[in-house]
Parts: sequence; C-alpha cells; structure tokens
Amino acid sequence: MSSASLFSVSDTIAAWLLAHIAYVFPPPVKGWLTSGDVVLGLTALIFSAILLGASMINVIVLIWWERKLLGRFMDRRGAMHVGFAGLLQNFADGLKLFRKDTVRPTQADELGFWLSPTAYLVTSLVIFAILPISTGWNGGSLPLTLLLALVIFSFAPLFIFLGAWASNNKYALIGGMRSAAQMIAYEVPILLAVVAVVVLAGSFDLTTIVMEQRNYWFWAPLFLALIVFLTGMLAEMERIPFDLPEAEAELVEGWNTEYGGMLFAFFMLADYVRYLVGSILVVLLFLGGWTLPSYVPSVLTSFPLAGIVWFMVKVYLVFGVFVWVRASLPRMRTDQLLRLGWMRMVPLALLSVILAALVVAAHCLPVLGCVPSMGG
Amino acid sequence: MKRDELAASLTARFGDRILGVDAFPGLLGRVRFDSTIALELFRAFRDDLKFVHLTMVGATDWVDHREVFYVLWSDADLVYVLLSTNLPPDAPTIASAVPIWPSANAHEREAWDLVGVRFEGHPDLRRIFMPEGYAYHPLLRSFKIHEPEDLEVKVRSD
Amino acid sequence: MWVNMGPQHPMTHGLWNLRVRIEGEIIKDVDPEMGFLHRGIEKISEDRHYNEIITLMDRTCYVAGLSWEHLFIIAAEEALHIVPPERAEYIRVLSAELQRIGSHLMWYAAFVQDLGLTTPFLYGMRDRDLILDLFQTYTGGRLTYEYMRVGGVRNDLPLGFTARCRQVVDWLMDRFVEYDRLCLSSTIFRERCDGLGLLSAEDAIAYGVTGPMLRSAGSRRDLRKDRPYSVYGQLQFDVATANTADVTGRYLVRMEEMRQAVKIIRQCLDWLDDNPGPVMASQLPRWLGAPYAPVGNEAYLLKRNYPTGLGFSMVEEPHGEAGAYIVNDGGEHPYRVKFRSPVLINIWAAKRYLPGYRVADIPPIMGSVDVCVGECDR
Amino acid sequence: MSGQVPAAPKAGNPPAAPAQIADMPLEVIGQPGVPFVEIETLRAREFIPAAKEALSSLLKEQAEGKLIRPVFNWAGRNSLFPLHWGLACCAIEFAAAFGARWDAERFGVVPRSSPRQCDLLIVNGTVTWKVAHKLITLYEQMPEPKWAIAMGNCATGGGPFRTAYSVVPGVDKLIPVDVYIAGCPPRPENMLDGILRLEQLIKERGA
Repeated sequence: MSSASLFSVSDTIAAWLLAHIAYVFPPPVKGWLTSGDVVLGLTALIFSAILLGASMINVIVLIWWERKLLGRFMDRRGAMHVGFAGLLQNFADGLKLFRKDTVRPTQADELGFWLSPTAYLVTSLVIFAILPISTGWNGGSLPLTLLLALVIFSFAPLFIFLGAWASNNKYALIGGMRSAAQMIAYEVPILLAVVAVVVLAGSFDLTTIVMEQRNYWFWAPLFLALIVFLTGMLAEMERIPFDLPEAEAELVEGWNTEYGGMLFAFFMLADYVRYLVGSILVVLLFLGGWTLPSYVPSVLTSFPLAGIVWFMVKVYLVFGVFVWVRASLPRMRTDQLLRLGWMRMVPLALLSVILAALVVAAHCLPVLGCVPSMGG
Repeated sequence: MKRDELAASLTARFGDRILGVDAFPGLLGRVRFDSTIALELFRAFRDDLKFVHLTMVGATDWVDHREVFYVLWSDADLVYVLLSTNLPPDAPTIASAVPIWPSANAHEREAWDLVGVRFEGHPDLRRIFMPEGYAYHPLLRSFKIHEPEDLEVKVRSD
Repeated sequence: MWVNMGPQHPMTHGLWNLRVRIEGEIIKDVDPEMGFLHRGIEKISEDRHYNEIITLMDRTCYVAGLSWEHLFIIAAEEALHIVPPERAEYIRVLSAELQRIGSHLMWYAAFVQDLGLTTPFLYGMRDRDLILDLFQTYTGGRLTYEYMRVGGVRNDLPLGFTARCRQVVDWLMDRFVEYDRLCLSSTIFRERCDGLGLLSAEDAIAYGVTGPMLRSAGSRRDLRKDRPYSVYGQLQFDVATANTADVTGRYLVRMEEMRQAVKIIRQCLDWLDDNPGPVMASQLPRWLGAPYAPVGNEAYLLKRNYPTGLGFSMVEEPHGEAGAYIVNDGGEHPYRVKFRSPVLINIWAAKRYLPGYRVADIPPIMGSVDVCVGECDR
Repeated sequence: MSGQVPAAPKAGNPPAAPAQIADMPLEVIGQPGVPFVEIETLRAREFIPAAKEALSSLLKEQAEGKLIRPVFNWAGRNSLFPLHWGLACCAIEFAAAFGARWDAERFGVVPRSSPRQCDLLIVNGTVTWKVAHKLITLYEQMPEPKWAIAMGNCATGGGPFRTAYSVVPGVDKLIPVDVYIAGCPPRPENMLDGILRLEQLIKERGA
C-alpha cells in the first residue's frame, strides 16, 4: 500500500497554500484561515481540480491513442505532424473548436440546445470522483460506489435525447431515439454482469472488489460476464458495431448533426470520457484493477505510483481492444442490436450470475481447502 | 432471325406504317415506323418477337423533324434492333413505352428534358436533369452553347 | 415523413438526392432526384472533334474512364468506318479489364464504409492505387487518361509493363481472399446484407437494371459473352453469377468478376508479349483530331463531304451495360451523341427494390448498386 | 446629479440614438467634455448593446495581443475539418488523399459529414447551377472561421465543361475561395499541397 494518496496530496497543497496566504493577515483571520474547515474546503477544491485535469489529459491522450492505433490497423500512420507523433493534434482540435462560432439553428429549442452538451459532459465527468485508481487514490469512498457509477453512467441517454430533440433535425431526432432505445436495452445485461461480479466479491465497493481479486482476477471465472459486459459497454459507449445513433452512412452525424464548435467539442469530450470510464470499469471489475499477479517480480510493482501506472496500462490496453473491434466490425441494424441485447446478452448474463454463485459455493467447500473470501 | 424475315413479318402485320427496315452496322436492323402505331409495334416486339430488354430511348433534333429511337435487345436471338420514327418539330408527341417496358420511364424523362419530345401516357413526365422551370431543351440545334462571359452572379439563398 | 438524403449526404457517394418517405423506420416510397451533376456532355460533344470527345469520356465516369473511352471508340470507329489494329484492341481490352478491377475496388471501398467497416475502405483504396500506378505507366494519368484514339491507342505499352502487371494482379488475387475473409466471414456483415434489396431477374429486366445487379439474380447476361465486342470473343472467361438477388449476391458477383478480369488480363498479357505490332491504324482521315478553327476562318468548319455513318456500341461497363449512339453526318463533329448510362437506370429502379426495408438498409442497398453520378447525369 | 449631466435633449431635437453611441469609436466616447452616455435617455434595452459593443471591442483588442492569438491561430490552422462531400471526379482523388498512401489525417485533416462541424469546404468537382444554391447553403451553415478551396479546374473556372449550359464557370462566382488547386483532377499530393498552402495563408493572414 503506497503511502501517498490523492487526498493527502491535495491536503498538503491546501495546507501549504493557506499557511502562506494566512501569513499576511491579522491573527483572527489567520486562525480562521488555517482552521480545519477551510483547509478541508480548499482540499476538496484542489482535489477536484487535479481530478478534472488528470481526467481531461487522459481523455485527450485516449483520443490520440485511438487515432494512432486505428491508423496502424488501416495501414496508415494517423496524426503525426502536430507535436511529437501528433500528440498535440487533439489539443489543436479542441482549441479550434472552442474558438469557433456556435451556431444555433433558428428552429432549435434554445434551453435544450445549450443544456444538453453541458449536462452530458458534466454527468460523465462526475463519475471520476468516485472511481478508485489505486490504493488510496480515490475520491468518495462509498459502500455503493459501483452502483452509483453505473447510475450516473446511464444518465446519458436523457441528455442525448434532449439535445437531439432540441436541435430540430430529422437525422438528429432519429439518432436520439435510437440512442435512448439502445442504451436502455443494454442497461439490463450490464447490470446482470455486474451482479455476477458483486456475488463473487461480496461488495458494491470498487476498492473491495479489486482487493477481492488478489488471488485470481475475475475474468477467469466470469469470462461470460466479461463478454457480456464488454458488449454492453460497446453499446453504451455507442461505438462500432453499435454506433447506430451516429451512423454516418444513413444519419449524417446522428444526434450531433446540428452541433458545432464548442458544444460539439463538449459532446466529443463527453464521449471519450465515457470510453475512459468504460475501460476503467472493465479493468476494475474483471482485470484486477491496479494489482498484478503475485508471480510478477517485485521490481515491477515496488516503484512509486506503480499501482497507477499498471492501472493506466491496463486501461489503455482495454481501450485498444475497443479500437480493434472498431477497426474490424461492421455496424449492426437497430432491430438486430436490440435482438442481440435481449435474446442473447440477457440469458448469457443470467448464466454468468449462476456461474458466480457456483464459484462462491465452491469456495465454501472444504475439499478445495479454500477459505471463504467474501470480504464485504 | 434475319433482317429480311423481320421486314417481311412486320410489313405483313403493319402494312405501309412500316416505312422501311434498313441495315445498321452491328444490329439486326433499323426499323423506321410511323409514330401512330408506336404502342402496337412495341407490344409486338415485346410479346411476339421477345425483345424484352429496352436498352435505350433517345431523340435527335434534325431541325426539320425530330427522330425518336428505341434500342431493343432479344435474349433469344442475342441481337439488338433499333426502332426509329420521325415526329414533326412543332408538336413532337409520341405514345409512351412505359406500359410496355417500365424501364422506359427514366429514358423518356431524359428525352423530354433534353430534346423536348412529349411522351403521351407517361406517368411522371418531369425534367430529370435540368431544374424544374428551365425554359429550354438544351439538345435542340437551336440552343447554342458559348464561352461564358464574365458574368455577375446574384444568388439569393433563403 | 419525407426525408431528403442528399445531395450532401454520406450515403450518396456523389451528387444526387434520394427522397425517402418513411413511416417509423420503414421505407414506404422513394423518389430519386438526379441532375445535380448534369454537365451537358452530349451537347458539348456536338461541338468537338471525335478525339476531343475522349477527354469528356474520362470525366463522364470518373471511376471507369477507360471503359467509357472504349465504349465511345467502338461507336466512333463504326460511324467513321475505321478498323483498328488487333494489338490496339488487345490493349483496350486489357485497359478495360484493369479498369473493371479498379472500379470494383472503389465500389468495395465505398460499400464497406457504408456498413461501418472503416478498415477495408482503406484496403480497397490502397489496392486500387496499384492499378492506377499501372495506368500511370502507360497513359500518364490516374483518373483521366485520354489514352484511346479513333483508330487505335495513343502509345504502346512501355518496356517491362507486362511483368509488372502480372505482379500486381498476382498480389490482388491474394487480396481478394483477404476481402472475403474480412466481409463474408463476418456474421454481422452477413446479417446486414443477406436478403436485402431483393430484385428478381424478371423485375430487373423489366426495369432495365443491368450489370452485376442483374447477374446477382441468376441471369447469365453479359455482353462480353452474348455480343462479343472487340476481341472478347477470343478470350476465355466465365460469367460471374449468383442466385440470391440480394446485396450479398452483388458482392459475390463483383468479387468473382474481379477474379475473371484477372484471368482475362493474363491472357491479354500473354498475347501482347507474343505479338508486337502497330497500335494505330495506318489509314486515318487527316481531319481526325484537327485543332479548332482559327478565329475569323470559320469556313474551315464548313461541312465537307466525308462519308456519313451511324455508330452504335454497347459494352459491359463495371456498373452495367453502357451504350453509345453516334450520328456522323459527314462533318468534323458528330451530329448527335447519345449515351446510355447504366447507373441512371439502376438508381431509378430504386422505386422497385427499396420500399419495405428500413432506413438503416438504405446505405448497403444503394452501396451495392455502385453509384457513379458522373455517368448517371452526364 | 442632474447638474452633472448635460441637459436633456430638447423637445425639438431627436434623442440621441444609442446605436450611434455604439458606433462611435471608443476613444471619442471616453474623452472629457463628451458625454459618455446620456443617463436620462438610457434604458436597459439600449444599454446592453452599448455595453456589449464596448466589451467586445475591448476583448478584440485583447485578442489581438501577442499571447492568445498565436495559440488560436496555431490551433485553427492545424486542425482543418473539411466537409465530406463528393461532387465529381476530384472527389475520387479527395477520397484517395484519405487513403492509406497519402493519409491526409497526418496533418489533422479529418472529414466530417455535418457542415456545422467543418471549417473547410473543398469544392471537389463541377458545380452546376442546379446545385449552386445548395453549395451556398452548405457554406453558410459552416460556422466562422471558415475557408474554401476550389479543387480542380472545374471548380476553378469550369474546366472542360466551361462552355456547357448547366455549369457554373468557377465556384468563386458563388462563394469566396481562398486557395485554388489546378489539375484535372489534381493528384492527392496536389490536394495536400493546397491544404498546406491554406495553413500558410492562415498563419500569415490570421483567422
């Protein structure tokens, strides 16, 4: 367990800052400034700023990672002329989009048009506040972290549909309706797959779930659940083969057809935030989080922040799988997608719940010499 | 089937409404007919002579008259035949071949758009290439093309 | 609800507008709207010498320029009573078949992109560039070649061309296997394409649909077999057909056509290796390819008493059956040039094969038609 | 308070229109002796445009500073999203430029299908009169700042179809064009060169 944590780092910065600021003030103000409440408040602010900055940087590197990887799959090189190996390309794209005019069509609903991208981005970003990255490196530590994350994750169709409806465009409306139908349909298998994990881990707390994987990672007993979860995540994240809401071939750009400039940048960012969250959830639930198997030499796990480094490596690899899928699969049709969700994914997820229960039961059998590992 | 047989059978059926069956390089022949028997002739070609494919419908402006031609293909004889008729330039009207061959639809719209031949009984005789409301039929010989002058464009976009 | 798909729409692959009446996601009626790229090629041709029209032919169908040059050249030679040397005919057939592969690869790239497959799009473009490289070595152009001439072709093949061409087609034969593995073995691809856009052979003939769309319905109609033009009569190849009459069938037909084209190309290369000779007819009228009349000397353009004639040709172009009808009234310019565009008819028949399917099915179905708006609108 | 303010406009004089105040250059408004605003004639509805004008001109001055502007210029010229629109022959070469061999994405050029998200209109082919107003609509739907490239001879001046009855002889009759690319059609290298020249142009001229 590493000694530093995100909270302690922010706490140190806040205390240091306040001590220097308080130096110029008379004693009563000084005493109030250095009191615990103020320090805690500033700590929370710094904490959020670090989280926001780190997630944004990660999101932008994620876009770069996807573009380079996709380029390699396609026998080309991807962005490479802006910055080293095109690393600055996405910063340029973002800055350009923020500077561009934002055009609101005259027939569009003003409130919905402005609200939906912002709300979509904010709700996607909020999830980072509760996702643990390594031991101690998490924000809120709640007993139901996993459930809360999934709840926030499923807010998105509301705002997508709002934006699609508000922009008053036929393509956007069809895209929004498809998006809502698809996301709601795939909530069920995702939650069932998560139930299997929860049965095995005995907890809704993500940190506990990771800690429960110290003996074996959950993908081994719960391979079915992993497949269901990955598929469901692809649908939730609206990526090929499930990118019907923004199917370029028939609906021009889908639900963000009328969005340009900053609002479009919000949508893009929020999309990639969701990709990042999805990959993080896969790593946390099935791939052992920041832990490594015990046979890995300790050199690889003992350097500072080793947990975070390995965690991010895993996250980017998982996202690489998503990119691989995007590079090699065609798009499905709405009815096929829904049929796949209800007829295939839900039974598979139920089966994986049963499997998880069987695994737990096997743990309790004295024949195997195992101790019940249901910590929570 | 030879050109002589075709000429004999057509003349036996339509008499002097068939104005002649000429030689045409690479084709069975070029049947010149009177435009009044168009529908019967088409039906005879499709049903009796098994020319099921309508390949092309076009029109030519010969200033003193307009020629409409149809190219047909027979799957049985593996041969093309060209039907041709002359229309007066002031009222170029002929029966539409759409009831016989549905594929004539687009061809006839094109002939109407570019050469200005009217096809009676066509279900949807609109311009196909030029915008609706265009005043000319560009493939007429009286329509001259020229180097554009340095034109001043005033476009109103709503 | 009427939805306009076009003229700026990713599905159209060109400049046309598909008006669709939908109820829910089901298509009830369609109304294709063409003419956004009508460039008056038939009218301009009436003002040009025969060899100058070849320039327009490349631009008429910009993915199958050499096929359209071939089409026009056959009709023009018939109208002008000129016979080209045999070597030129073989080079033309070689070019047309290479062009068929290039056009089908372009179709493949566009079609799979409609389905959301991004990688094969780039593979198709990459392999098509090899064909274009071959064209560059003997015509000098990538898309617009101006290579064929009335009475032959402009120049002979360069040294070492046949060896390079063999290498390229060998490489392509391997790639076709890869394409099939990327598409046909993908369950999602089959689910998207099987039983889609059904058009029976009877309907196809009634609606004038030709080319791979007709052959995918089981018909064995191929002008190269049925009415051999040029030297196709001396070449061995099979007609690619399928029985499913759907999008998958059109895919299979086009893939098989590319393999057959490779077969034809190999025969042509063998013949060309063995038979050197002239590529231009020796007896040509002096006025062929003459420049425009100098200003103030319009008498130059006065009609002279050259032999008149009518030219008609049909070729099996990559998109379907293309036709040309040329009236030579004895002048330096053709009196009337009329082309039959297969794409115009194939798009127009969407009224028959599109209703009843879903909006999401429009891109694969229209993609399987292989739209080239240049030749559709002319 | 009323003593400080110059007399209210007489009944005969027309009241000073706020639009005129907004139109006056800033340094004139701020000079001594010249009233900044006439309080008595000022209503909130008129104040907002005046304040907006003053604020935006202030921001514009700031934006012309040395710090922000080069950064946004760099961003704008390195991320040009062309509209995914194929007109004619050049569209095939346009597509080839995004293929594996040329890969325009190296320069950050990614085609988007919706004009709202684009800042570059590449007119890749012959423009006919039938499609002219749609082209203008698309150009107007693109948000500022935006650029246009006339790709190929047809878009530049009509090309081989210049004499045709249905062809616009040069797309610059319809929309302002920044870069012309010659060729019929231009090779993909030419198109990339045109885009790089446009980047140079943005660097020199500013967005």
